[in-house]
Amino acid sequence: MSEFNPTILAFCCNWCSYAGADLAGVSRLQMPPNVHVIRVMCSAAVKPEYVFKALSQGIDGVLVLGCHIGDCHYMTGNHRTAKRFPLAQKILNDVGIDETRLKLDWVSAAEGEKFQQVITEFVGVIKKLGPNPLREVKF
Amino acid sequence: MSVKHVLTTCPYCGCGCNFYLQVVDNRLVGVVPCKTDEIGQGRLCIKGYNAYAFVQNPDRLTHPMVRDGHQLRKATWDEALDRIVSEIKKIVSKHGPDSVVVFASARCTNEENYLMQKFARAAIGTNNVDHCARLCHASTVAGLVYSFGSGAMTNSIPEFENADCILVTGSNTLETHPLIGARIVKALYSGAKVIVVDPRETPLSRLAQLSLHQKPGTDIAWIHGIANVIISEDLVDKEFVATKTKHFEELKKVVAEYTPEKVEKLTGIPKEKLMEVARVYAKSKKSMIAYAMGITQHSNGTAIVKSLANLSMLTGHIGKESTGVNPLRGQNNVQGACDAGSLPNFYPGYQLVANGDMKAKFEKAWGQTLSDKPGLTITEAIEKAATGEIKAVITFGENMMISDPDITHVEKALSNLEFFAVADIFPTETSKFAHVVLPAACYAEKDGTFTNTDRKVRRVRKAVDGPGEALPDWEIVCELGRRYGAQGFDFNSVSDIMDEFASVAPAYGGISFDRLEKEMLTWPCPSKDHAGTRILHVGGFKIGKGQFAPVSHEPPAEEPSEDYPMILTTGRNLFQYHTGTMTRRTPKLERESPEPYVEIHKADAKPLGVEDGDRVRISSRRGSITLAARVTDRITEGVIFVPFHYAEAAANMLTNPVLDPIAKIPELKVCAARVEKA
Amino acid sequence: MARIGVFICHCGHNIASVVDVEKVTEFAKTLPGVVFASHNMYSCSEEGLGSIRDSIEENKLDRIVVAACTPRTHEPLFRRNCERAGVNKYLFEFVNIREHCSWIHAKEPEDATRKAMNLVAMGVAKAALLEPQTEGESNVVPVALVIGGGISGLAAASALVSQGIETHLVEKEASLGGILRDIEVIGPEMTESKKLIEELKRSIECSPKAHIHLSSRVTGLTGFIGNFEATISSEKCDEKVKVGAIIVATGGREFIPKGEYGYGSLPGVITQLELEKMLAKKEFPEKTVFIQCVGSRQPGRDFCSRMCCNTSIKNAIRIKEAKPDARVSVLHRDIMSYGTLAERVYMEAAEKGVRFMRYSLERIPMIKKKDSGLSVEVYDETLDEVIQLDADNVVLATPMVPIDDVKDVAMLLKVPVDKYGFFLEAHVKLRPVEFATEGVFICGTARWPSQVSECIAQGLAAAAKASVPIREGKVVIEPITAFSDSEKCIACGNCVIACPYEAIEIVEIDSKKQAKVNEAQCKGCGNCVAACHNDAMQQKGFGTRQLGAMIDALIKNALEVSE
Amino acid sequence: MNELGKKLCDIAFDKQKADYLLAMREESGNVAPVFISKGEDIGEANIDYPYQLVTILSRIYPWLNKGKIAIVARRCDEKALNETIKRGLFDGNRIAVIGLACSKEQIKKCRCNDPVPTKVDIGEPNNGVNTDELMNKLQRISPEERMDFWVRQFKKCNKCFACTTNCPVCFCEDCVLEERTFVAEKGIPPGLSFHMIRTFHLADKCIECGECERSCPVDIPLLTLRKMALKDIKDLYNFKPGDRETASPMLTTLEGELLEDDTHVC
Repeated sequence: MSEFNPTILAFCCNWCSYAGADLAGVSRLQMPPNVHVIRVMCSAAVKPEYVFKALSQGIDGVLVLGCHIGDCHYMTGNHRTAKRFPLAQKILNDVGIDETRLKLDWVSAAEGEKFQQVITEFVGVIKKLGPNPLREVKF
Repeated sequence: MSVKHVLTTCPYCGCGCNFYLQVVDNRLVGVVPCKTDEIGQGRLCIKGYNAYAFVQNPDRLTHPMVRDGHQLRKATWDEALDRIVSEIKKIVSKHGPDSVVVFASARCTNEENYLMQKFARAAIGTNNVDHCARLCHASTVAGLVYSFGSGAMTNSIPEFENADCILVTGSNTLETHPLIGARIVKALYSGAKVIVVDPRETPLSRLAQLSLHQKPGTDIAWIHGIANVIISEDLVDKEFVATKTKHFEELKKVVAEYTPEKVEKLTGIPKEKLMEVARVYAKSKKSMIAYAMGITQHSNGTAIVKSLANLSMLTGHIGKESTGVNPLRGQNNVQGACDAGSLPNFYPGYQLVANGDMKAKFEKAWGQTLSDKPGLTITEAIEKAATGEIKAVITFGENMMISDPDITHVEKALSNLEFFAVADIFPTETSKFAHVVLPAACYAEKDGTFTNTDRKVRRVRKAVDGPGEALPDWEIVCELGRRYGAQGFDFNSVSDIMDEFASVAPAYGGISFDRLEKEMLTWPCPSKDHAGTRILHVGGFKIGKGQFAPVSHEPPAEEPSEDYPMILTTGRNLFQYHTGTMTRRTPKLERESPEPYVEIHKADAKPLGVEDGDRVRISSRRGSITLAARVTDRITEGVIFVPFHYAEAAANMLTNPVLDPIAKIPELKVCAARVEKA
Repeated sequence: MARIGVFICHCGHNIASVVDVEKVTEFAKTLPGVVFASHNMYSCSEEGLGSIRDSIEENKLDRIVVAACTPRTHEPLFRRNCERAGVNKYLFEFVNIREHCSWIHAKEPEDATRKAMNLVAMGVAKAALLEPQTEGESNVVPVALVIGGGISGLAAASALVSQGIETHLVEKEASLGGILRDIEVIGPEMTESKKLIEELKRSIECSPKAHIHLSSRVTGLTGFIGNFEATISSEKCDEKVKVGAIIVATGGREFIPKGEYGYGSLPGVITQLELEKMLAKKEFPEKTVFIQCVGSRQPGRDFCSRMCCNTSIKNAIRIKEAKPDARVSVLHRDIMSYGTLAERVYMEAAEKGVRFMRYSLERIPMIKKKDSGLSVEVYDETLDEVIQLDADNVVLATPMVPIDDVKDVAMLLKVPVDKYGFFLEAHVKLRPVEFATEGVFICGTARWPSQVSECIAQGLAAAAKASVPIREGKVVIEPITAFSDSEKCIACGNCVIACPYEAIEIVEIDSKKQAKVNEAQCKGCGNCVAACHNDAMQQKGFGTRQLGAMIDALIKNALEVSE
Repeated sequence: MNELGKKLCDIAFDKQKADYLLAMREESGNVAPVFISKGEDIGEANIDYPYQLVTILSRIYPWLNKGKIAIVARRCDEKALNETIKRGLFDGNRIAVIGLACSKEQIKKCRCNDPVPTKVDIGEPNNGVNTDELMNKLQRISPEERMDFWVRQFKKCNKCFACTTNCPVCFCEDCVLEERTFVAEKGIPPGLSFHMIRTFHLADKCIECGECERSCPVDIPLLTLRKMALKDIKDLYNFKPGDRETASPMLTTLEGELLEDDTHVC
């Protein structure tokens, strides 16, 4: 088995973080190729159910990226995001899944570099954690 | 405004859990498990929780129908019943009573089954009465009656919890008997050793300490293999064998051939694992055996059952708490239907038709001359209908067009009948062929008793009125009996029927509705002051000595060939029940398992280019069906599994109607098949 | 079963030099539902679009997946192309393998190819579940509302009424003009502001289409694009008006540098606006020191206010022109005199003898009171020495900041503000002067500190955009709105609470209580979807099954294959 | 009618002026839930078995257009009523509570720290217990061990949905856990997502009645899992479900939410 190559899912909001990811692309900022972006209109449209589903089926890490607090294009959307995901993390921890496999962060449309940094760091964290143990668990 | 909570018994599997039906003004609104029930303990499975949902479905049959030419049309009860009576009379007068068959039902109550067989025997005058036990545990009745003298579960459900070792084979217990499965799991998690022998990985086998996968159709081989190890390693309970059994030497001679090495070759079970299982089973203080259709539905099902009984007698694991041989009965009242005499060779209480004394007893009780000729089984009757020897069939709540092997043949048989009447709660694939269709009340709409798999007689109580003109089956049979001109069909309540049943069946002798209102009774309960019997064969067998059966392994009737290289096995899943008449009309259940599928091993799927979810065609020598593939590694290579619930891809289009020579049970668990990408 | 066509774009070398597009194409052919896959040099070229249309026709495709660049720029183009080929444009799914793949994994072609395959599989999985959508339509009340009668609002209102659009102009003060009333001339052109304002005012006042509400505020707002109802309150009465579009021109205010550089305690330390008032009265100080970036470009308020440099330069020149011997110094941290004209004026000021000195935030100028006037001690970074300056007036050039009640206005209009309190437009490049909330537009210093000329331009831009729905008489509702599955919904009300736009209400339909989304009011944020516990709430184009299928596709292709 | 029955009827019909009473009684050798109208005989009332009467009521209530219902309620049931009334599932004016103080034995079984109803009508108030041994143990061990523990427990699950069906604060008809989108496994057991999603959904409304655990046929310690999530939400937002005043549903409102900046990444 070669080096562990994590499979990571990211939810990006249309207005800020997806645009930030585009900017990172336009700026040719290099980052590890493990993250697969799903575009949603707002980070508060990301059901925690998706995270639980993805992690329990073996995805190694999930990123939820939204606009900075105060910058949400839907006024208060990301406030709910910020309320939900810390709890989701704790629940992961309760059942023994390393909570750092789920990360919430804010990336604005102008922050291509931040996007690069978030991705690079998160991939690093997941690589260090190793494969999601639930990949091996057969229910 | 009326709100009721009506205590009743679940209409699905043989566990017999009790729950309350919530009723608001004749409308069923929910199910509440009974917290004081010994079986369910306030718990149910998903089918139980949803057992209210189908009852008031608009598809229910609400009025009798009779056939005019090609059309079924609405009729009055008088017209429908008179038509049945006149047609049957006409056929009996022309071809004799043995040209008519009554199919009773494991879904109906004890009282109804008692009346159905009485109608066949005392009114029509034939022993041609049988029911779907033929397709599930006929081999159990035959086999265990031979070995122990009684064909039922030897021990009770709660005892699973306290066993040290449980050997489960041919039973997907967590799915098909969820509340028994739960007890086994409980034992497992408190340290008991659970052994599962099954060609498939099941939810239980994945938890079990020991999980063995045999090639389908090789059961006697591995069971004898265990017996071989027990004898060769001197793990036999010698005192028990010496004092309580006979034919040990014959058995010893036969099983000597089944060395672990040979068994490995025959079954695919590694010899080390087999030896470990033998040791664990024999050495544990309290070892139970539980089995179901994976054992019985074979052309040598009776012999396999006997071989399992051998194991319990070899080790003395019988007649004590948390031991024994425990056939898990699949239907709510399959035990009771057998008890009540809906079998062609037995009067109520397993009293042989062929025995003159018994015949005399029932002639006296019913005031009628009876036939001494054992009747036809379902499987034989279908065969004879196809050849024209059987002219008329009355069937209560059976859906042979899904449940019986080789449906194409069943269709031919039913089309061939001169007269065919069906009583059911929903229109079925079978009722399409009927000349008269009668609307029956379902479990929630009538009173009575079910006898669950561990012989507990459990009350069924009326919660709501039946739809339209639907009537309970017992009222229908009483009406048929009276119109037929027979005596002894003037019952006003089910309690009276139970009293008559109890008076003729010794095991039920002490059971009455009054007592059931206050206490839980397990047959045998021979008298009013008898508390019932939870464990059979305590202190020895009533027939004197238990009999070892020196049976031999025979390959299944159909083995894989070049054209049909796979072994097809069939069964149930958790969410659907049998032919789906009820469950497929229950949204929550249908949603969990909405479509037919075939489980196929990854390694078998790959060369066929079949991926998970692809449509495949499965063919056997009898027919073919098209359905979705579930590619898995949870089944033995070379074996495929199809649940038989789905009319749109009925597994029984494929299955082999070859019968066990004794029990006449068909080999639903093994046939040769071919898979292709559709 | 869907008939999906997949088109992989080379984007010249942009994608194909990294991602093995042929391999991705071959892989796409194996995906469930895909009946056709190909790759193009430039999918967005007329040739590329034509070949997609041909393939749709030849293969009877009913779902189109293009793997190319970002949907944020090119999705409309490909959607229109689908429509031209007779496929509902919402049966199109865009996969981003350029910005999100080839460009950022340029050195890992193999991994990038694998990722592109995963992304295509995810897109195909979603596409298979896409449903055709029809764009909704709703009528528009042909009336506009402009909130704020400053220069931006005046420009907007004037433009609207000149188009014959009935317009309500609401100003909280008793007269129009806003901050410009206190400013005599506007740099760098040295326009007379009074003339400018009067012209605009007249054009509005003369129009029968204009309704001017002075000393009034908008205190209530309901509805959605095309059908807003605003409550305009003055001391006398509350008036309800129905409008189709709203322009927010609430402006900003000058930051008051309380306690900084002795402001408030040292006489002679004044703000720029106070200087403007002095100059208007022809009071020209002998010795003036401007300090730039007071209260801006520093922690907590780290933005550049953009107009302060030009204003100081303008006023410095005015002083110099009135009193050529006056001493004028501008202490700055960078001069922002952007554009050709302003930079020329900056040079002119220097030529006229205005001294420009650079100070640093680490060593800010010190102001002391002298017997007469003030003394400013400044460390000049360029000269690396401390310089003493005398001053009659020290002018603090402070930034434009949001008005005090901006959050109330934001709540009322249901529009976002940024962390400084300026309103946030939908997208700086793609949707300038628009809010994410359709039918509401933004201009002037409420959006960001701006020059007067910029305010006017934005006012005109906002008016132009606001006039589009009003002129068309109806608006298209993009079908990314939410809807509730009435079978599943149990009317728990989670979605009602989650909706930032009050677009959802609990109603009784066929005697079943359930949530109902007002499509015209829904902005498609999906917040209700995440709040719904039983999956009853769905968003068009972002259905939970569609997103779930994407996750499943990733699991299948990335995890199971690698096993 | 036994003494207890008389007392219940007195409280329900005389004191609380209710039109109906939901309680439990002995019947056919079992203890059953019973719903009677004013004037009907309750029979042999029995409160020894913790039937989840709020759930039972929730199925009857939609068919009952008017009238006040008195319900025998433990502290947890009372809290369940608050949570459901808050969400508009019951009209609070039509529900009257007959407070039942739990026995020591029941308190121990539920590891309940809040066992005394606002007003005790039946039973003697007892102190709650503050510890859930299993929860303490699970918090001490490593995440890997914790996952092993739960995986072994969840492997038993045979998807009877008892935990949702019997839960008083789980009121959706169609449950998200029935969706293949979120619980991908066909057949049983469902994977971890089933239990995590349910834990998340309940975190801001679970009132620790323990009915999920009691009615789980395979004895998964669900109450402990519930308690862990309740501790999480308490730690994060200082929120505890069960009263009628606080915002509902906590995770969807912006209540208790003081975000001004970006520090809340996680």
